[in-house]
Amino acid sequence: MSQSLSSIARFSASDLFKGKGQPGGRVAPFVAILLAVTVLASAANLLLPESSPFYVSTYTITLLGKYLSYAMLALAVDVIWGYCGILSLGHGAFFALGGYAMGMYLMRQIGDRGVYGHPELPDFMVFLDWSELPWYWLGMDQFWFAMLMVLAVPGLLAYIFGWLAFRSRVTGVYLSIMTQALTYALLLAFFRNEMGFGGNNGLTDFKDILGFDLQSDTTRVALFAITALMLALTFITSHWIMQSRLGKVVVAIRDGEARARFLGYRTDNFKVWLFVYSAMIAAIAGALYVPQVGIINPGEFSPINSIEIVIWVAVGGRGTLIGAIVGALLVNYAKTRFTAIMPDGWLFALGALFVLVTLFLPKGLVGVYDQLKAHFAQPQSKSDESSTPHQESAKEASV
Amino acid sequence: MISINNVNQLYGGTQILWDLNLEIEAGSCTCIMGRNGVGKTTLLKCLMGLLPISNGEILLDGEPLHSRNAEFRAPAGIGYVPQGRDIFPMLTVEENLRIGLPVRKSRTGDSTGEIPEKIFELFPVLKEMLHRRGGDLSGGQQQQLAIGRALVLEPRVLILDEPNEGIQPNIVKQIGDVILKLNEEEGLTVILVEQKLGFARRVGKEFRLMEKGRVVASDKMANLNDELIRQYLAV
Amino acid sequence: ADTIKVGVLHSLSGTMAISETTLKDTVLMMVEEQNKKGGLLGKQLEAVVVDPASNWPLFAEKARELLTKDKVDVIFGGWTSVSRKSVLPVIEELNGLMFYPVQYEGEESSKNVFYTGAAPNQQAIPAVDYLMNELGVERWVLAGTDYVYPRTTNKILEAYLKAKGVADSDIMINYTPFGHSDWQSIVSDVKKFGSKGKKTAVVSTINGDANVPFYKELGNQGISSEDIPVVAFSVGEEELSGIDTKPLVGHLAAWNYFQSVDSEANEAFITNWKAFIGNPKRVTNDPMEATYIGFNMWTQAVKKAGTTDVDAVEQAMIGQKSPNLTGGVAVMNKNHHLSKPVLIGEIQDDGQFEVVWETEGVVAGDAWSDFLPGSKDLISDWTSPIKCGNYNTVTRTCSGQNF
Amino acid sequence: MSALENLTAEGKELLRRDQVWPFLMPKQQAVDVSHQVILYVEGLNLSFDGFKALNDLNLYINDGELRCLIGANGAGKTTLMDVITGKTQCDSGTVYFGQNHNLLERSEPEIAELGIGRKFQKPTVFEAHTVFDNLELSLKTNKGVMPTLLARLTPTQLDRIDQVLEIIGLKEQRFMLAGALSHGQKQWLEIGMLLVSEPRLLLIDEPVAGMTAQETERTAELLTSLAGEHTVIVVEHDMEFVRSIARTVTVLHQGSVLAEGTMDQVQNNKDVIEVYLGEEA
Amino acid sequence: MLPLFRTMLDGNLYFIKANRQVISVTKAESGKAFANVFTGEPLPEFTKKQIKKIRVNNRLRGYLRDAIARIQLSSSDPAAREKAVRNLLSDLDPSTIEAIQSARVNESNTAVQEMMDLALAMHKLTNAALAVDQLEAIEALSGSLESEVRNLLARVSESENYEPAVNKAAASALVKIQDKVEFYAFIDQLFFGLSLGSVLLLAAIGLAITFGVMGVINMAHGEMIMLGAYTTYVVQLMLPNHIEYSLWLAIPLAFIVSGLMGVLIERGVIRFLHGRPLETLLATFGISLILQQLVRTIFSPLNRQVASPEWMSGSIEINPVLSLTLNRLYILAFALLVFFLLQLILKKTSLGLNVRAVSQNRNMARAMGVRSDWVDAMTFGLGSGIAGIAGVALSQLTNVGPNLGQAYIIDSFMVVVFGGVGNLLGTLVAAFSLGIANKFLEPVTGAVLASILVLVFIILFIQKRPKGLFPQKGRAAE
Ligand SMILES: Nc1ncnc2c1ncn2[C@@H]1O[C@H](COP(=O)(O)OP(=O)(O)OP(=O)(O)O)[C@@H](O)[C@H]1O
Ligand SMILES: Nc1ncnc2c1ncn2[C@@H]1O[C@H](COP(=O)(O)OP(=O)(O)OP(=O)(O)O)[C@@H](O)[C@H]1O
Ligand SMILES: NC(N)=O
Ligand SMILES: [Mg+2]
Ligand SMILES: [Mg+2]
Repeated sequence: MSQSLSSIARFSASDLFKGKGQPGGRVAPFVAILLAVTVLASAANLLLPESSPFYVSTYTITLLGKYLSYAMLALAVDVIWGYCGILSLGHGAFFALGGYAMGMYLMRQIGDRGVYGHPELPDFMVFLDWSELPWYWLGMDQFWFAMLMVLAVPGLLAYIFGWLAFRSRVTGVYLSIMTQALTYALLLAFFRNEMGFGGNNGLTDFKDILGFDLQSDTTRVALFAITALMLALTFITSHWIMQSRLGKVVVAIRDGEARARFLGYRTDNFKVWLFVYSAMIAAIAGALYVPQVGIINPGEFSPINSIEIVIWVAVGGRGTLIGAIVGALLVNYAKTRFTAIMPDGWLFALGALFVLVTLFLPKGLVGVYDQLKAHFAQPQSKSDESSTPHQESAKEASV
Repeated sequence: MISINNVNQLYGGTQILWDLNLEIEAGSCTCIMGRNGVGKTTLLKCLMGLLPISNGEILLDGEPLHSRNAEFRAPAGIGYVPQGRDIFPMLTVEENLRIGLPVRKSRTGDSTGEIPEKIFELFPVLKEMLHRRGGDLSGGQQQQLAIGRALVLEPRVLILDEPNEGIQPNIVKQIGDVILKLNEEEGLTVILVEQKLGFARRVGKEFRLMEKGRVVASDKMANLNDELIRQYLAV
Repeated sequence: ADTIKVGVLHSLSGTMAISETTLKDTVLMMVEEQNKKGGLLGKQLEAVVVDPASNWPLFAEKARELLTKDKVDVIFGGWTSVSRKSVLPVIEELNGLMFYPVQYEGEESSKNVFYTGAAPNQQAIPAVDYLMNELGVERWVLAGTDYVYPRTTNKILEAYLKAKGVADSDIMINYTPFGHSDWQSIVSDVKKFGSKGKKTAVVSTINGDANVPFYKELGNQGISSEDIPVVAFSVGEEELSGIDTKPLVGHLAAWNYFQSVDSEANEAFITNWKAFIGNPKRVTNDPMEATYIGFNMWTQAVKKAGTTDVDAVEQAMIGQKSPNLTGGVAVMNKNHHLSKPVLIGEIQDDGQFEVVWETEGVVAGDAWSDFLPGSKDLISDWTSPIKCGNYNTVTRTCSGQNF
Repeated sequence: MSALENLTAEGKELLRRDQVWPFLMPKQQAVDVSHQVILYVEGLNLSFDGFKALNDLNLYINDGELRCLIGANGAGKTTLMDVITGKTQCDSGTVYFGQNHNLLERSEPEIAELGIGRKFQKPTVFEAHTVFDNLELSLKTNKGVMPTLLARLTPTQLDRIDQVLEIIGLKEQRFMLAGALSHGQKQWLEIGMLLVSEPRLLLIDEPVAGMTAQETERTAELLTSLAGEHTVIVVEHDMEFVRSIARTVTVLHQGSVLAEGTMDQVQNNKDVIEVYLGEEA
Repeated sequence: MLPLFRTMLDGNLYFIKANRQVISVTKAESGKAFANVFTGEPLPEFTKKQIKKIRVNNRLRGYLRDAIARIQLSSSDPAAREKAVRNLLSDLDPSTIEAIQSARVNESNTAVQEMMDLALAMHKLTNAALAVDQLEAIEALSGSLESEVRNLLARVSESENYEPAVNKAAASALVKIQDKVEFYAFIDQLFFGLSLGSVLLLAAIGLAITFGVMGVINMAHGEMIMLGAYTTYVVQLMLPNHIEYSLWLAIPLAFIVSGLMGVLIERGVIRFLHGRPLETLLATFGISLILQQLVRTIFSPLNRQVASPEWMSGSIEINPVLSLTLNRLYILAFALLVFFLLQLILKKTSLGLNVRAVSQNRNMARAMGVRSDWVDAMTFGLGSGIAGIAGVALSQLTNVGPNLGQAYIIDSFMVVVFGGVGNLLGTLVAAFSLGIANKFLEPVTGAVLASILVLVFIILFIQKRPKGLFPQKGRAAE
């Protein structure tokens, strides 16, 4: 009986300090670090004079904000890929749609301050000779409505796509390539000026959000802090979901979908649900990203972008939420640094990073610690023979 | 013929085989028995080079085998029928059998490039199913295919891991006959993992009992008594 | 600071690297030469190169990095319009100074940007005039890549052609995606469109990568420049260096500069360039000239202002004159656009252009097109008393300034 | 005042953690076994690229019965189970669960929900989960998305899992990853998964393959004890095992029933001897 | 006169500043060759300063061509004569007609005769006074597909200068011609579709092996194509005087270069990733970045110029409205050839069987004596080598630059998946059906929308057939 009691304790997911066994299981310390850094960086930007050695420049703040949005995006991909084995090569689409919804709101906030001074139409519509706002732009001047759309549009798209695909049992690479086709089609569509989203130039030249000047330091810090909070929130929620029985079912679907069905789980429902959840996280990330970088354009739909997200997750360590976040932060930081330090050769460095991580850190950066431990315990295990059954079955499940 | 000396094996952190020693005589038919999970399959995989051993040695005719690639086993004359059959599921029955032809050619000089008729005589069902995908076959049919596939190699040593799992009784008997025949008439060395006592007694000449990754008893099959069975095979 | 920092914001990787890398090298060459001449205001120039990697948000981020971290005094950069649109808010917020050296669709004038490439009236309109008057073209194919520059240019041209009495049925407009590589159907359509007995020409705003397969298909389907000439606005010497030009001889391009133009300044520039890049076969092109002019004007303006302070330099820039490479003089106008000559060149089989026509004198760049209803009332004037990039001459107001 | 109390009481009722909300409860119709038959299989046909795997197959299973299904390799036993559990669509025929559930119209999860559980010929467990989690996921609970998200293990369920762990002898391996189990252990785990899900009808494909004699005996005991409360269909080639549990045996051959009866009847049937058992079995 | 016009048309006509004498200046192996325009006699060298080019523009070229055509009417080559007449169709002034009429008398070649009759009939239609003559002319014109004829008939059918009967006859002749034209337009579109399909096939077929059969998510596939294209460039750079044969040399070389690179990648990276196919995505993506930047560093970021051999340029003209471009035709044939050769290799050698066995169960294959390492390296090399060959073909159609691979990678994956992973025939069918679908949509919707619609179609199609056009069937595939 005491054993069963201890089992209860073990499975009460509310205790966030638990789950140390698996890498990346530590939620509270991570969230604490994240929020502490946020508070410190924000304070250092707002309170310290620029001359102070501890001053954090606004450039750094926006950069951090961008990284954190990317981290959320990586988290979204990890939830479905790492845990459910659905490799989405089109998650950038949901990110971009969320971004566009936010962008539309910001465009409408410009009002008559555009270059043509039109009270209602964004500049690109004026110079393309549009006479009135298309119906899908209506209501986007309301913040609450725009935020609703941030969630609703990508959510709905994910729902329809997921419902179709999972019900028809489209799996593995077929699903991956279809997600890629989805984002590619959207890329081409948004390029078209007729779509009414500014074509290739996208939406830009934003002025303010909820009445706050987007270019002021306080607004930037606030956006950064909100992003950090949202990341923490989605992280905790996702962690909670993955610790619940639902999380176990999701992993079970990854490893043996047919078996799960024979146990009575309607796996397509689970997958659709998770896909929509993940798409919404991506959309929120996109919505937070846009005001911080100041532009949203169809480039965000490009398939290569979506592939890159997957790579952040893989670099960090898939199947661990922290891994996804760490991967996104690290790769993007590396990109920022490399493009400035070695503008002509940074692709060599980044490419080599990807190759080396795959070869030497099969479980990503987060797995380094575990791997080191295992390495010392058993020095001469060869890489192809030590593949665990987990990996073998993950192969079936996801490719 | 085959000597396994002080072999240790680990899966990740857990040790499965512990200083295992085993000697197989040429032309013998040795039956390895033991409860579930004692490491029988693991032992055979080490022998086939499919799992690395952490130390110890495996010798074939005095030559070290453990340092050679898995690919070397088949040309050296070892045929393997794994537990769970491991048929190539998307290859047809014919293709499953053809895989071994190059090795057969190098071993016997048989350059006809045809699957030996002997296989179909032993397992007529394979001929019927020749163009069906291996993965579509029923469990028992797959098992027959797996044995047939190993025999294409014209091996000197045949390793079978629970070959009767899921086989209908008359074919079990037939497999037993085949093994006996190959062993007695053609001098094929047989290593057999088997749980069913009846079959083991009928086919095996020797037995080895395993427990917790070690060989704990070995003797002629005739000497496998109730005491040993209770000690090592009963639950 | 003991140096004056020059930021270089051109993509060195990704899709735009093909075009932009050259401009990075041009700036580096100009910096080197200036330093040989003793630098500026007694200080050496220092180039700070970053790679925005053909990624538009990254342009904004890198611009911010250049301005706040590296504290550059000026930025030379951008190629696509979207990259410029992306950096624009950052430059304006941080009051930076940028030179944009590529022909573009116009409809913009920022206090912090100087546009040294052609506006539509400095490239598209003269080219159409040439085709109409010199070649007698009556039917028009406006083919472009589907993005803002071609769309806007074609919109302007459409209005212009109609104003000249061209019928709707004599205009065919076609858009293709970036990097479009299968031109069979479109070229065949053009061929059909051109077989109606009236002289037909193609006005091409097809962008970079799509041009090679386009011209190859033209050649293979046997459309020669006498049958249906193509006049391009985005094909220069650099693009031609990647194409086998034999089948293209006689097709046209409109630019403000061609390498083949005979002038002493040009000869010197070409020699320097080949020496700098270490390749006697490298070519020069129009955006390089635009960079050259922009850079020279900036150094003059800095000297005149005696400081690199952005506001002072900005005012000093207006009215600057600098020799261009075609033998004339470029003038920076109040609207931050240049006055330049317009040249029409025919492609030769050595990958060079031969000038077949040029404007008399220079044409002043027009930030706001006179052929678009939304902008015909707008002007840009960065001198007092207007001091505004988009002044509406009817309502006498100015909108959309970020400062 | 009392209205408020009522409201809080209702609220409390609404928030009770040991119950799911009524509207989330699965709408389940009881299985109608008034004719004592729980499974009707009639006129089943199925062919793969011209090969008839099931050929006008008729089979009736009584409620609470333990039925052994034997037959040559490739006779169609596994395929029959595939059809019953919704994995494979048949060409023609009917399959009813009780008198009121047409199984051919239902998906795998729905069939599982009706109370039909299955053990596969090749053991299939969730390899990345622990033994314990495998059992937890198999519990008979509401398998909807939301209920699963909010699910907590109740003490009863925990006891049940412990009990089953005891039965299948994997108590010590409870926190081991299922992927690391040996073949035989996986067999047991899969049986355990079947047990915790408490199905009405169990379809068990070759449970004792790879088990030692003693384990085989234990399995036999287990299956016998299940019969009555549950209905069990067992496929096995181990005749000793079949003899030890069998009441009624059905022999399949080439997709249809060749013989049916007690073990003795079947064993002496000449056809069965010829195609299946062999001379001296 | 002809040599003068020719020289002028080719832009080789110069004049000597000093004495205003015209000369011809052509490129020769060492610098330039100077010659007398009329006799072709070589002249001594002049410096750049001494001579000046005589400018020709498009309009002048038009005149020159007309003039040359008229001179060519008396050429000894019938094809040249026919072409000359055709060139004159667009501009039939009285003097031209006279020239044609006199040439007609002595013409013996039927094709040229027909063409001349056509010209005369056109003249007759516009100039004859009597309706009967006009009707006769229309009769003579009614089968022709020449665009000048169609334009003329269209004008006549609407013109008030003709009697209504003539209007009607012209209109009905036009309708008949139009029907024919539409039929040929359909053939044309089909050809476009097939040729786009062949490009997709070439791009995808290597991936069908590395990804479809081996299961490596090979993001560097595009770069293998790119390497093949650059190989062609280097071959032409090395042998500038043998452009005609350069492709024949480039094909095996590209196979070797890309194939070796493939083997290198397999041995260096992929083989450590067995059983972890998703990680191959990460590693090969890294490799693709490195390879792109490598060619940027070695060959500069600019596009490289790859010439088309003479025999691949131009088109064969079936009739005035249908001509098939030669390069596309060759590439179509080449793609099919590569496909069938590959099928042969996979069917007839043990490699095909072994690679499938290895990809399905590596350990068991090894236990059967299959040298899995060798098989992997060879297969990956084969797939990459074929991508390299595709690069040679693509160098004839599109840019040879660092982004070449990126342009094809997505399409390639789409084709392989749409056809059904692991099924080579599926790849073939998928490539051609996507190509044809695209080309039939394009005229209706425009290129951008056509691409979008094809993508949406693929997405919806996969719902119906979740494993592609030719799915792998059976128990094991589940
Ligand atoms: N991939 C693996 N990773 C970790 N442990 C494993 C793995 N495969 C097997 N084991 C462990 O190794 C031990 C021996 O397994 P093995 O398969 O050799 O047993 P066996 O004697 O063949 O049993 P059975 O009779 O059930 O087939 C088992 O306890 C099992 O838990
Ligand atoms: N998807 C399929 N495609 C083609 N043939 C199939 C397929 N599934 C099953 N078969 C064939 O149907 C027949 C019946 O197979 P099934 O697995 O039901 O046999 P079984 O009675 O379970 O045999 P065993 O006792 O050997 O497991 C076999 O001959 C098999 O080859
Ligand atoms: N400005 C351009 N060419 O995009
Ligand atoms: Mg075993
Ligand atoms: Mg079966």
